Amino acid sequence: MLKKHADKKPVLIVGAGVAGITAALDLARTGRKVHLVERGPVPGGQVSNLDKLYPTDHCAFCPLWTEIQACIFHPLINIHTLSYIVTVSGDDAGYQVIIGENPHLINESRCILCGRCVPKCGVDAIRLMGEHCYPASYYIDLDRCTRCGDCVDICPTRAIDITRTNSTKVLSVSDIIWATGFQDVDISALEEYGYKTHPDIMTSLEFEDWTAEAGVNQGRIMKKHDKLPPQNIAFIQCAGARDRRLFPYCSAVCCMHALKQAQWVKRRSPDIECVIFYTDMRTEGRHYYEYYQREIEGSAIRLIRGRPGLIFPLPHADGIAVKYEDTIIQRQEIRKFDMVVLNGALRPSLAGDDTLVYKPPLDEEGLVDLRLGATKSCGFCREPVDVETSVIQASSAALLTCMGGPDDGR
Amino acid sequence: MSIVNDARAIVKKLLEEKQLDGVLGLSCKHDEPVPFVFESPEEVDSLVLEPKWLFAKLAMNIVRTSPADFRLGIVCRGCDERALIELIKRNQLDEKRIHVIGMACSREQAEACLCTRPYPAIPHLGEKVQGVDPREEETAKAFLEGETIDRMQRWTKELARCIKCYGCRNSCPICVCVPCKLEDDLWVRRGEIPADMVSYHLIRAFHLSDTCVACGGCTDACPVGIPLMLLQIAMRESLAKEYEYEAGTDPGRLSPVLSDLFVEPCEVYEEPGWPDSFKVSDET
Amino acid sequence: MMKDLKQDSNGVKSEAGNTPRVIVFACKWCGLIGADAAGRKHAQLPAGFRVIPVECASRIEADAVIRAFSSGIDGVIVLGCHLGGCRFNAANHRTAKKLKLLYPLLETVGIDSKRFLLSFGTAHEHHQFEDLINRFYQGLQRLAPMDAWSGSYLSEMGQR
Amino acid sequence: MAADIKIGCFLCRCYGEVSRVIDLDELQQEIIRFPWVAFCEIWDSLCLLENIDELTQKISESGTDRILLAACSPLARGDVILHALERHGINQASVELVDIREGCAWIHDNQPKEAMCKARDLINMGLSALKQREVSENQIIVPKREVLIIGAGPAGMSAAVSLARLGFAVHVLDRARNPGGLLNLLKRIAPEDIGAEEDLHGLHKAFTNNALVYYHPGARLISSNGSVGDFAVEFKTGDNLHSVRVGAVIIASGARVMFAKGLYRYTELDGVVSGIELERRFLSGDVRADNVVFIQCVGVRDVNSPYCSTICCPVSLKHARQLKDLNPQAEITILHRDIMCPGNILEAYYRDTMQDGVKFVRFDLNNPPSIVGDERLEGVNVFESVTGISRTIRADLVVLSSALVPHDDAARIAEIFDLALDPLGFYQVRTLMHPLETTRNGIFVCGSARWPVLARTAIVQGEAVAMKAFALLSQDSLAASGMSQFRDRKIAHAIVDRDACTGCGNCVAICPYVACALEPENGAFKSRVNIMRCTGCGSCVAVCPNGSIQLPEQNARVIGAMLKNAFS
Repeated sequence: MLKKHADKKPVLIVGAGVAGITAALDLARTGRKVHLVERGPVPGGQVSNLDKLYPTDHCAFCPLWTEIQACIFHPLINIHTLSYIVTVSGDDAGYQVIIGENPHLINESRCILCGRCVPKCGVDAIRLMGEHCYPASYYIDLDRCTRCGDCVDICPTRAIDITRTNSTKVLSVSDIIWATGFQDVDISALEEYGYKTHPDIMTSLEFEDWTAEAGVNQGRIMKKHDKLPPQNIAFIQCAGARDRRLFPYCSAVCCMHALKQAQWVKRRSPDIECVIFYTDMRTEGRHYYEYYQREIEGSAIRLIRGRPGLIFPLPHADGIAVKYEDTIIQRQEIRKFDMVVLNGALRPSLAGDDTLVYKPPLDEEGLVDLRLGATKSCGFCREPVDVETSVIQASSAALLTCMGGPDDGR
Repeated sequence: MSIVNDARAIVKKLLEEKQLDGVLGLSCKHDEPVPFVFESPEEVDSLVLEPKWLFAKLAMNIVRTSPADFRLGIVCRGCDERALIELIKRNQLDEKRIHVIGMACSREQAEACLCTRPYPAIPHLGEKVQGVDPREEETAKAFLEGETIDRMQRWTKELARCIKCYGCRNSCPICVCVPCKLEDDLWVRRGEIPADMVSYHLIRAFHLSDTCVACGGCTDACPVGIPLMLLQIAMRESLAKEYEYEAGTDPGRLSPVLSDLFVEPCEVYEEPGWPDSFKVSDET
Repeated sequence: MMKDLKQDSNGVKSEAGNTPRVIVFACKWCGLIGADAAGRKHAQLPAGFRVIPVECASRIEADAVIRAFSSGIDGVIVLGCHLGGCRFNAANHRTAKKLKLLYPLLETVGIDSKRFLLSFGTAHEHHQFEDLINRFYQGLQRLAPMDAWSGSYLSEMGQR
Repeated sequence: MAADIKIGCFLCRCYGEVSRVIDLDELQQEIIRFPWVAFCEIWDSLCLLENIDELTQKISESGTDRILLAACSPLARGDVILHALERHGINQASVELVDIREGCAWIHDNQPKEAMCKARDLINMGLSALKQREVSENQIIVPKREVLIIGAGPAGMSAAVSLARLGFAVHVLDRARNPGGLLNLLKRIAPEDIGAEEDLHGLHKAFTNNALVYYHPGARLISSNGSVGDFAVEFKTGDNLHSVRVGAVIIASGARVMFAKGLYRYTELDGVVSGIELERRFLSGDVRADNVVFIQCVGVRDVNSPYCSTICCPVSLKHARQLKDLNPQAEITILHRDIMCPGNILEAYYRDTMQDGVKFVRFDLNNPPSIVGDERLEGVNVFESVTGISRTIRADLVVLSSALVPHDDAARIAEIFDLALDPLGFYQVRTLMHPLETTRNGIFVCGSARWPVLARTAIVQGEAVAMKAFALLSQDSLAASGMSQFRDRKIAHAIVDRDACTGCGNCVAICPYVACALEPENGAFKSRVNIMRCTGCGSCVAVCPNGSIQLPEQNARVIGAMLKNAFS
């Protein structure tokens, strides 16, 4: 006979990215109650910030938003956005979790997107939750908002309430699944990459935003400092990753990510030269090598093996110099690039983020430590993985939750 | 007249050896050729081959109404054979119960029909002659060449003469649907001559886009002489160009527009990458 | 009552001049979302188009497109998802191939192929949708209104 | 039928967002005159919480059977209204949402006349669509609480154990005689570097001891039919035929090791062995080698088979370490094109192996290494793409890393279950959010049958598919209306008018879900739709020559009526 799950305690899932959403839906469909805690204003995580996806090359948001919608409308899932974990107490029998919730000054269930509040705000703290996000609603950036109250009366549905303050909830859950994913890293600590010394040296996620079809430039490729189309772009792989000083691990997604970005650059403006400096082209996933081959042959993307030794801006904003050794002709080369995309360093959100009040046990690489039996984790916070794998891990984590953890020595 | 004798000999043989229970062909008893099912060798002497006559639909009905073990032979031309194959592909006719006695058309006939393939797969009768390219023929040029606006005027002029007799549909060897969309007020407004001729003719033409065998039946049947078969030519050409597909030539191959691009790739998307943003047709 | 409705709208149209009349068949999962995003951005578009949402672009039969033309619509657009990104096991591949066959037919009878646009794009790019509509309208402006077809047609009848 | 239908209309001012462009009162006056309109109201908003209750109350009182909402687009607030109404028991099929905000007011707000005209037309279209709309009848089945798993490798075993522990009876078909799959050939597994049997011990025990796991060794699949929730599958073990009814099918049939015949003089020189052969030697314990050269990417990542088999790099690392353990003085070189060790664990594995003194030499696809030696192996000649020099490495053992290729069974199984294979021969799956679900509902694929994976990943994937199957089958009932692959409710499923159907088979050919099938009916053929398979895309509608197949909610008359009213 089947085990019944409705009577069990709810499950807490931390992080509403692809992994969190999948785990939540899987559990809810078995009749389990789920609390989905998300730090951002809206579910979706990093994938909803991406423009396009490899290896399918279609937009990242389409497949995602129906899942988010399913989460939102599912009676057993309640989503706590702008929330964070304060404390966790208890043991395998069950946890007492206190979560803090930053206020949504605009009640998104009442916001009709009329946008009348936006011009009222002197410090432009009010904006849409994202270029493309679901549910669509305006929200007030708490860091900027001065609580002046000019926007309150203009709102026709009385959705704005600036008197709201932080609140805490106590959840009693049977299990916790960590799906907090990754975040971008400031690698200016590694001087040779010259990050932050020039506006056109950016990380791959910044580049993704900058060139997104739905983003500020509507998919046009241009330099940040003078808004002109670049002659050439350098993609530096493993910048900060596979590097003992920062992250010893390989981020697993950057090779394909760089290929994707390079080929979209090529597709939008074919005369821009794209060079990828790589150590190993790790295109090992499902159909990744075919993608790699197609893009390399299809659109003349140049691959150079080797990690540049030095990247520095040239005087009077005259581009960026990249110093590298061309191993084929065994000579130190210096080449001028208009844009440099640093690809690689991705940090598990839990690590090194001091704003977090509570963290699960982490190992020295900042990943959730699986050796503590009770903790279940999936996605990038468990090990660096791509979207497909983190979704798979999410389902398996959900399963372990249903079974009450593995008991057969695994 | 040697072809006719050959034909009679072949049919006689088939009937005598009881390989077939009947052979469908033209019989000219009282100097008026009519379709006839020859069941005994004696009758065969009245078999004639001219004029061109489309037997496909008739054969279908005969096979349907006859007992299950009745095997029918058909003395027919290339177009008719292709029509039979299309009917078989669309489950209207049982392959095993028919036998085609193929006959290649004469050059004159081919020119009269603007036929690109005036011969069956295996011509038992007559000599294979080269097909004609409709775009070379003066009569067709006026309808197919020239500026869009000219063609528009030309076709409006032609189609305006339509009296909506449904002859083109009824004579078409492929049109078997009952009920037919052309009789549905939703698609072709009733009683409105001529306003709805656009939808009448274009819907009819498009329904046959990937099954038309260019037999010219519609053209022959039209009482006011609209060259309806010319509507199909461009579509047949594009099918041939992109998928090397011609209706009725390969019983094993389904129409390529029913399969996805992995199975039957099509030329437009062979440009590097998928069409990655909305495109306006004149720029693609 | 339908009558004065009609008169009224005709009045409106006569004042508005002959803006081309366009039908947009939009797939709910991509084309429609693009339209929605354009709306959210308050993009200003020509008012002459009507969107008919469908489950998937593959549901559009060519007959519907032809029917639209025959009732005097000036242009028809069919919007589907990316050919990599259809939610229905690449059902839109079939649309692409099937409706592509319509171009030669329309060209043959002298309906300019600029009047019919088959297009596959991603959902959220509102500017792509604006771009599409505007360029399509530019294309149509250069052509005579579709009534010309049935118009000259009727005159033919007159002469007969 | 259109006559007796009563439609209730609600127009939304959206607090002026709509009404500042469109004169809703005038519209109301026009709409209310239609005989089929029961009432027409103008509200300030429809989507707010308090509105919903009022709305549902109003609807239930008025007794109208169709509702037209003229409001904003579905993505903005429309879906909220629709779902709220659904929760109050108002079927979405009887509600039409007309988008007059994003779709009209907001994109034409500088041309009010046209906007007005457009809004009127849009509402007319909505009304006419509602009049023509039909509702497709539903089918509800109780899913079978059993699961069929094909293959008993690590993936299949973990899936089986997990499902059994959740209370499902599991039938496991295996082409082999005993469970374990390819792991039975291994001495150690990467990257844990522990013995295979030791690692799988627990899994093995659980698998063999669980009473709910029915293991069928040496089974051969015969046929399958049915659809999600109720598959009838026949298979043979030996000569006796079994048939089971299961709710879901999990394919874990694995892959097979490539036989590198003719590459690098394999099978000519006995010094040249394949990775799997080396494993055999490890098991038998006769490995003696001082200079070993591994060659990666054998037979893969080239024009013929353009894919990366994923596992070969870690496996070769594992072999190198095993050899080092046996003989620390051994000179080991790995010739590779890229070392595929993503993530933290494998990267660490790679780093450690490098520190153990294993040398890594990078070669190029265009000039691959070549074996030196005539009748006995002497060495390997390699062009180092990094330094650009060509040299010969002494070797008394050359190991060609064994790639995994799709198993020969894959095509057969795919045919039996109407699944699609990708060009390489692996099973096609749906992308991004559903990477383990095949193109058909209720059939899942995991492990190396999907794509080559290491044991630990295979086990995780097994658990994941178990979860998917559990989530599917733990529901009390499955409704055809819920059988959409990406949301909880599909708009419709196709139905065939069997009198009109000519049996031409277009729908069968085009259906992306193998939902249509022809069946003989007094001499002719008629099409029938399996509505549990149908997802309502409507491809069949578009190709049906006489419209005898339709989506009731969006049938040809709906489209026609909308076209007719598009421009009043």
